Amino acid sequence: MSAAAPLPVVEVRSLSLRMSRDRSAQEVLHEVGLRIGAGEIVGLVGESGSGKSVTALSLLRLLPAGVARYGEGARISVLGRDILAMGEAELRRMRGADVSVIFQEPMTALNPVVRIERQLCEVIRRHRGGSLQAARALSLSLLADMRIADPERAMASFPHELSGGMRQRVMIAMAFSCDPALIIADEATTALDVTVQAQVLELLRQRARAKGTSVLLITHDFGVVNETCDRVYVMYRGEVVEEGLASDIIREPKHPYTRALLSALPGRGLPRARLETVAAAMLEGGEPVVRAAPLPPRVLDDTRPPILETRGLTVRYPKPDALWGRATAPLPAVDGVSLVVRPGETLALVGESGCGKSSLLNALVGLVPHEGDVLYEGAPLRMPRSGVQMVFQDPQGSLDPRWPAWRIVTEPLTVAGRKGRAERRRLAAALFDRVGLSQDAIDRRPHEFSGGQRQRIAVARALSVQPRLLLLDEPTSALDVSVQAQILNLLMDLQDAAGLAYLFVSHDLAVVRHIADRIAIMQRGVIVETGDTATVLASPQHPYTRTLLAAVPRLETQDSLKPIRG
Amino acid sequence: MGERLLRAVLPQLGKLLVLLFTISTLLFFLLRQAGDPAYVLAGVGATPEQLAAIRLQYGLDRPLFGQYLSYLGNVLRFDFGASLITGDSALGTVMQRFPQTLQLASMAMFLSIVVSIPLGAWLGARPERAGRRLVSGIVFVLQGAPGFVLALLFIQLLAIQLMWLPSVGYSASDWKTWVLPTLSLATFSAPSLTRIVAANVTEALREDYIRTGRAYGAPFHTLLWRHALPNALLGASALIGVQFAGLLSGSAIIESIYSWPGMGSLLLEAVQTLDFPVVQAEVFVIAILVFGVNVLMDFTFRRLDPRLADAPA
Amino acid sequence: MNPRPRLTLAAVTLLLLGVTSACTEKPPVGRDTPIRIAVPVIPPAIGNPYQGITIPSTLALQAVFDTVTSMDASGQVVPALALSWEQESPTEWLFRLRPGVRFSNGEPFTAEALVESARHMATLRGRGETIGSTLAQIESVEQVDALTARIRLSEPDPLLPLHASIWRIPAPAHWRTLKLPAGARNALGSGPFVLAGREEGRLVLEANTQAWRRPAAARLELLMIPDATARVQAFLSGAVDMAMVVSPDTTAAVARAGGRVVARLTPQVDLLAFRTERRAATPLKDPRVRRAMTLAVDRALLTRYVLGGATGPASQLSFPGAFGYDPALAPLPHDPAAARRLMAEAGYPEGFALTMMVTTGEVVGDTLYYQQIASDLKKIGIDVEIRGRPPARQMQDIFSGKLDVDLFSWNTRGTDPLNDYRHRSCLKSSPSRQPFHCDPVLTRQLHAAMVESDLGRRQALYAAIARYERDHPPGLMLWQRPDFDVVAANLDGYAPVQDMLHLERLARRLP
Amino acid sequence: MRPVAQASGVSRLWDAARRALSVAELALGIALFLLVLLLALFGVALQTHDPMASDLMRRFLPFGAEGHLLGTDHMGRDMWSRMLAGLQWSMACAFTANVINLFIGATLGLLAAERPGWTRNVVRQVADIFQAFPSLVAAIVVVVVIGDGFVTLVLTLGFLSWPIFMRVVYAEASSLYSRDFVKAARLAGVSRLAVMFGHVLPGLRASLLVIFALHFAALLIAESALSFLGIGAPLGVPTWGNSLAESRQYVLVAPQLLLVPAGAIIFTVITMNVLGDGLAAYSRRRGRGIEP
Repeated sequence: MSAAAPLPVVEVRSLSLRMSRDRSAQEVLHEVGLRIGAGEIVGLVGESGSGKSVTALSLLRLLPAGVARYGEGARISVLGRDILAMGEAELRRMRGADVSVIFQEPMTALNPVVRIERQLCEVIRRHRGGSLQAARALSLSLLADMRIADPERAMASFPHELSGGMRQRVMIAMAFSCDPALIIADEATTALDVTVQAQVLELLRQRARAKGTSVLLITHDFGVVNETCDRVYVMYRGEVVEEGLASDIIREPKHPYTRALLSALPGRGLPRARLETVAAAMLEGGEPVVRAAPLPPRVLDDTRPPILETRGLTVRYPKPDALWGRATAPLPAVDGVSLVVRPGETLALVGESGCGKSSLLNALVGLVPHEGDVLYEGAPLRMPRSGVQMVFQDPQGSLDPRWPAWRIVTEPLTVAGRKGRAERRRLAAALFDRVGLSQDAIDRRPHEFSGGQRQRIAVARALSVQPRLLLLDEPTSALDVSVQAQILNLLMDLQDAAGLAYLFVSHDLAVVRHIADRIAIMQRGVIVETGDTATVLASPQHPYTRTLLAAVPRLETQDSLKPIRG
Repeated sequence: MGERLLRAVLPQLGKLLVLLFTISTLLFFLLRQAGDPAYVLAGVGATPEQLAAIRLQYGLDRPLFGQYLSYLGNVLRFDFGASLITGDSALGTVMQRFPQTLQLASMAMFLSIVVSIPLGAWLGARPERAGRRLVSGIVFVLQGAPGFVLALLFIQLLAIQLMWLPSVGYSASDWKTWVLPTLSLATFSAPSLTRIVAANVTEALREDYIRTGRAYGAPFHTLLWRHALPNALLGASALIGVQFAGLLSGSAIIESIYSWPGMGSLLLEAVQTLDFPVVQAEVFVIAILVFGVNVLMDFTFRRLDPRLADAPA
Repeated sequence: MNPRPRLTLAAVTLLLLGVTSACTEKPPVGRDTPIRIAVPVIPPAIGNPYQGITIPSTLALQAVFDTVTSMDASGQVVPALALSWEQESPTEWLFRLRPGVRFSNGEPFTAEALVESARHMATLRGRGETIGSTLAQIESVEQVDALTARIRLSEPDPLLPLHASIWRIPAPAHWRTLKLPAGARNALGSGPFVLAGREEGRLVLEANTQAWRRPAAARLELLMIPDATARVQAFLSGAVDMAMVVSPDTTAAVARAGGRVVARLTPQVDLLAFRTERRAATPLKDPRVRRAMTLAVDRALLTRYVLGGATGPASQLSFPGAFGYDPALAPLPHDPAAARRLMAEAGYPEGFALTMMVTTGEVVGDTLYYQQIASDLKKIGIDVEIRGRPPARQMQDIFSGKLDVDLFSWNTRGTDPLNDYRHRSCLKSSPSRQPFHCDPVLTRQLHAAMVESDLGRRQALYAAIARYERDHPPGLMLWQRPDFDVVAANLDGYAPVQDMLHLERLARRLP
Repeated sequence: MRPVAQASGVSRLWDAARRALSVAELALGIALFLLVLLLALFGVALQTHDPMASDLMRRFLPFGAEGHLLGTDHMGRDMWSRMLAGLQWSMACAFTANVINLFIGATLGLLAAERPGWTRNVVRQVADIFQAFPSLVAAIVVVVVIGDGFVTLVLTLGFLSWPIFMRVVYAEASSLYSRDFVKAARLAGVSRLAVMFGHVLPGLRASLLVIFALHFAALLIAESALSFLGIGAPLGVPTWGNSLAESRQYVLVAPQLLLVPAGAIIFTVITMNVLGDGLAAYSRRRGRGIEP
């Protein structure tokens, strides 16, 4: 090997992989090629099921042995060694020492019943040997490097006693503990709040740059790629469809899939413009490509009486007391929130996890007790009420898996009175038509639909009783980008057609920016800032809003979110 | 520490009190429904005068509710009266049998645990391998075979055909008399415990932290014994309390098969001879024992499982 | 593969091997080796001579205590603690006692012991105990001199010497110090053995060398093994030298192990009693039906095949050796045709349904003959549903009138059949004691017999009752119950007399 | 609007059956269970002798002797016929008791899941108590006090061991009640009862079937154990527990007598266990299909 052409850390050639489940084998990777140079941060982008995690796990042969079968010509070389030809013991020496992994969910990736100290020291002593004291000292310094405030306490803790961000820092410390040549970060920040994600990514990048460690960053988020990676590979259905410098690809995507994926991202173009759905078409045969047409001006009348209004809404959860029953928690989950939603408009409620937005929503619909008033069309709101319907985050959980779709979408109709089966099926077909699903599908059960289709069914159900207000609880967070685009398009179309009002709860500023007329930022149970979406995002007043905006990974320098940061 | 113990014990204690009250009330009326203890005391040749005398002596002539109240009062003082058959203190009679049952149940529990955990871990680690499938099949069949049927087959084979072990009887000093009863009683719990440990281990080996361990080069036995097994056992721990109750059930029948002088055979005798005070005392002791074991288990596993340590009971 | 589970498996295997190899050795037999007897039950109140009637539950009592009188093999009364007796008046008897007898604690045996015993039997507690209620006719005992006692009765009892054969006498001074009932564990008597030790399920008896019935063995050990098969197994494995009450079917297996199964006729007759007082309409009120049922059951077959031919169908509710037994009386034959005729005559050509209540587990194999009887009765159209019930419960239900069945298991026990009549007939009924069979003719006859104090005339009256009862059966008379004991070939002195086993004669023959 | 095609009920049932049989464990379980069920329902036709008819001259015949497939017992009764008769009794007893268990357990479990708070706490405490107390011990006391017989036995077993159903129903129903589709239905105004019967109960079907099968095995054991102790089935009823207890007295004479009822119990219990495990495996696979 010569100094001029340093050996790549990872070299993957024509990697094909079949995985078997329940006696049927399926090709999950097809002729994948991948190369990571020393010190390079490489992104691997794709939607769920694209094969990016499988590719990464193959680098250490971490896939279950009986299940995965590699193709004939496949070659995986890490640090010049042939992974596919290695013995188990040799592989073990490599894992964690030369290559280490950071997984998505730090809660489950750490053993819940073992203290952090033992988990860290175990890894260190396995690969570096040495005394327990030495391992402890190294662990402490690693944790300190990860900017954990009290490393001693963190060491003595069990995983559940740490916050999500702290746990991921522990994972990063563990990943760096044996000075590996490569770190695989498998959706390492996806489960974290946007502000925490920014900190953790920053830590990872700085440390990798300082140590000259290569990083393979697996993500579905182009923003993350843009801010962190040197080069990027785009995967689609088990194949690498495009690769190149991150900035090039984001600026000028060549492959139609990449292009579609990028243009399906909300928050890039004009608010409320139709999002491109080529990727959707490729994935599940949704609507054909429609180029963005100039939008009709949106007319909203601020003087109309609000359809929904809350005054001083407060939610307190009783806290179970160890010995003597129940007491009330000192801090309310929702603290005196006053909101107004007017007919036909979209109010977005934005905040990070635990800020109280779910509690607020539950209080609105009467699922948790609350103080203060909730008024619907000027009168106290009492659910159930056909004018107000709700769409949930996870279409998986919100549809009864045992019911055929026609029964699901017409369920709210049965409340008013008995309707014949034929009548209900006819109505179901009409609703399917309205949300862009094939009428032939009304007999299928939820599991026979894709995620996006399921969310359409959920919307159809909400529409069945002709509501005036939809409460949307993170309706697109569980969906892939391309599917999200479809649902956002659908929601906007419905709003335009029927004048629906939306209360749109989300943590995603890009989505909110795209769809919302007005925005309310929530932090620790309180609305800290509210106003017209464009105005708030352009010139945020509250420091928290600014932090939030700054933390969002940006796609391009001319992004409208950019000035806030400067 | 003290508060933790209190936290574990207090709710259970309340439950126990409710249980004891309910049981004593139910038993009192149920047993009175079953018969008049005076006849038991008097025996076959009793004259009416004799019966009257006995009723007077034992306070059986008073109104039922009055008897119930004084019975409750006595129960509060742990006084269950004298056995109708032997005249000994009922509680004393039960406590005399208590050590043998505790010995049998503990030995069986111990044997179950000692066999089930390693066997379960071994089976659960690679359930798909042929040898382990065979062993799993045997465990499955054993689980289906009722303990008392196995006990009879053990006696037939090991005691009668092979004459290796004594078939019945109990001697505190002769451990040979312990073998078959312990083995038989262990069959009540060991197969299901093994299967649960195996299933939990298989499950635990699919967890993310095992993948983490593999990704950091941990060898399989470390993953199995140090990471998967502790988590698997925490899942199986809840079962151990239930198993103990099951063992006490089982000991009633096993003790009667092996003439083991424990609480189980005492209960059968006492019930059949309508020895009410003994039945009442015994049911009380069993209730307290079961709850004691449950509290102990609860407390132990609360300490072992960090996620539960701070949670309210 | 990790070595640890393999190690565990190996350890378990080794343990099992160790267990089995350790179990094969047997201790050598010497003169002091106790004679070990497997018994179904060791009653807790082992020291209370006033509890329990039949062996094997009284085995320990028979070892520790002496009775006032005793019986020989033919059922004749012979001296024991009392050497002779005479009837002074219908309600007064004079007993002359054996001199030189001492209790095992050194107390001399005098008339005082009888006085104390009678005093105890007259107490509230004593009346509730089995002996106290059987000897209820004894009102008091007066000490005439050290070795002469006068017994006063509340009603005439010409058979008092016979009845006194179950009267066991504890050491009076020691008895007074005991606090009953718990103290009953420590009573002591003048018998051939003393209680030496006890643990759960095991009782050790040591020879009382001062006893007038000098024991041949140095030690006896009673092992409680409730299950009959287990008792035989204990014998087969060499754990015991004798096993009381086993199944006769085990004869061959026992013989192979060098033992014998001996039939011992007990002083009781098994009876499936008719509850004729249950309701007005019961077909059992008709003596023809009752006779038909007796004719329908093939008792000879049962005794031959199930009871090893040790006994035969009973002709009366009494047995050879009992007072008033009529050897001339023949049992009703097995004659299903005659039974069917009688049924038709009585108006039940199609039969009827009955409920039978039995207590099981008291006698080995009892479930078999109850089922066989039900099956025989079915052949003449009588559908019998068998239900089980614990003995204590059954007794109580019978007497309180709560028993809702037509026939139930019962045995008539003792050497004087009148004692049994008292319990079941309306001879002496009371609100707390419901008769279950109340035949006016029988009642008249019983009454006449009860007040007759002349032995010969009384015996004739008993025989007349037996004849009447054969043709107007109060139940399905089955047979005098045999029990079967396993005795090792090298054991001498096993010679039971009715309910008495002379334990002092048991001896091991050494090679 | 054009007519919408719909799948017929029969073909759906057929599909379900085909899917069920594709799980090997379940196929085996169903096959064994059908065998046992057929033997229980139509075993009378296979009886070669009257199971109650005794013949004291032909006691303890070995297997196959004189036309007695499994020999004769201590009363000369045909063991094969008695085994079939016992199957009927055991199945009837376990089934009835299980239905009572299911009914009580499911009702209380649903109640507890539907009404968190006071009702739930009381129900769970009661279930705790019932489950913690050794059920056989309780059954012994109750059966002896009330008296033996089919009805007593069934009621005792039925009322003592429902907590297992309650726990499963409670756990699963609670999780169903927390699911968004129940929330959605409630928010749409669907009544509590309609939610219970429309969403929750159908969701419990699979688990209830599994528990029903597994608990059936437990009840078979309990029934035979009580009969074995002499406090279950009345004397003379040819249940396996009774047969075992009677055979035990003759184990030195005819050890094969023990094998027939023992084998029958073990086989039936294992059948129900295989069926239960198969159902569980099937519903796990179905669950994966529905919720990937």
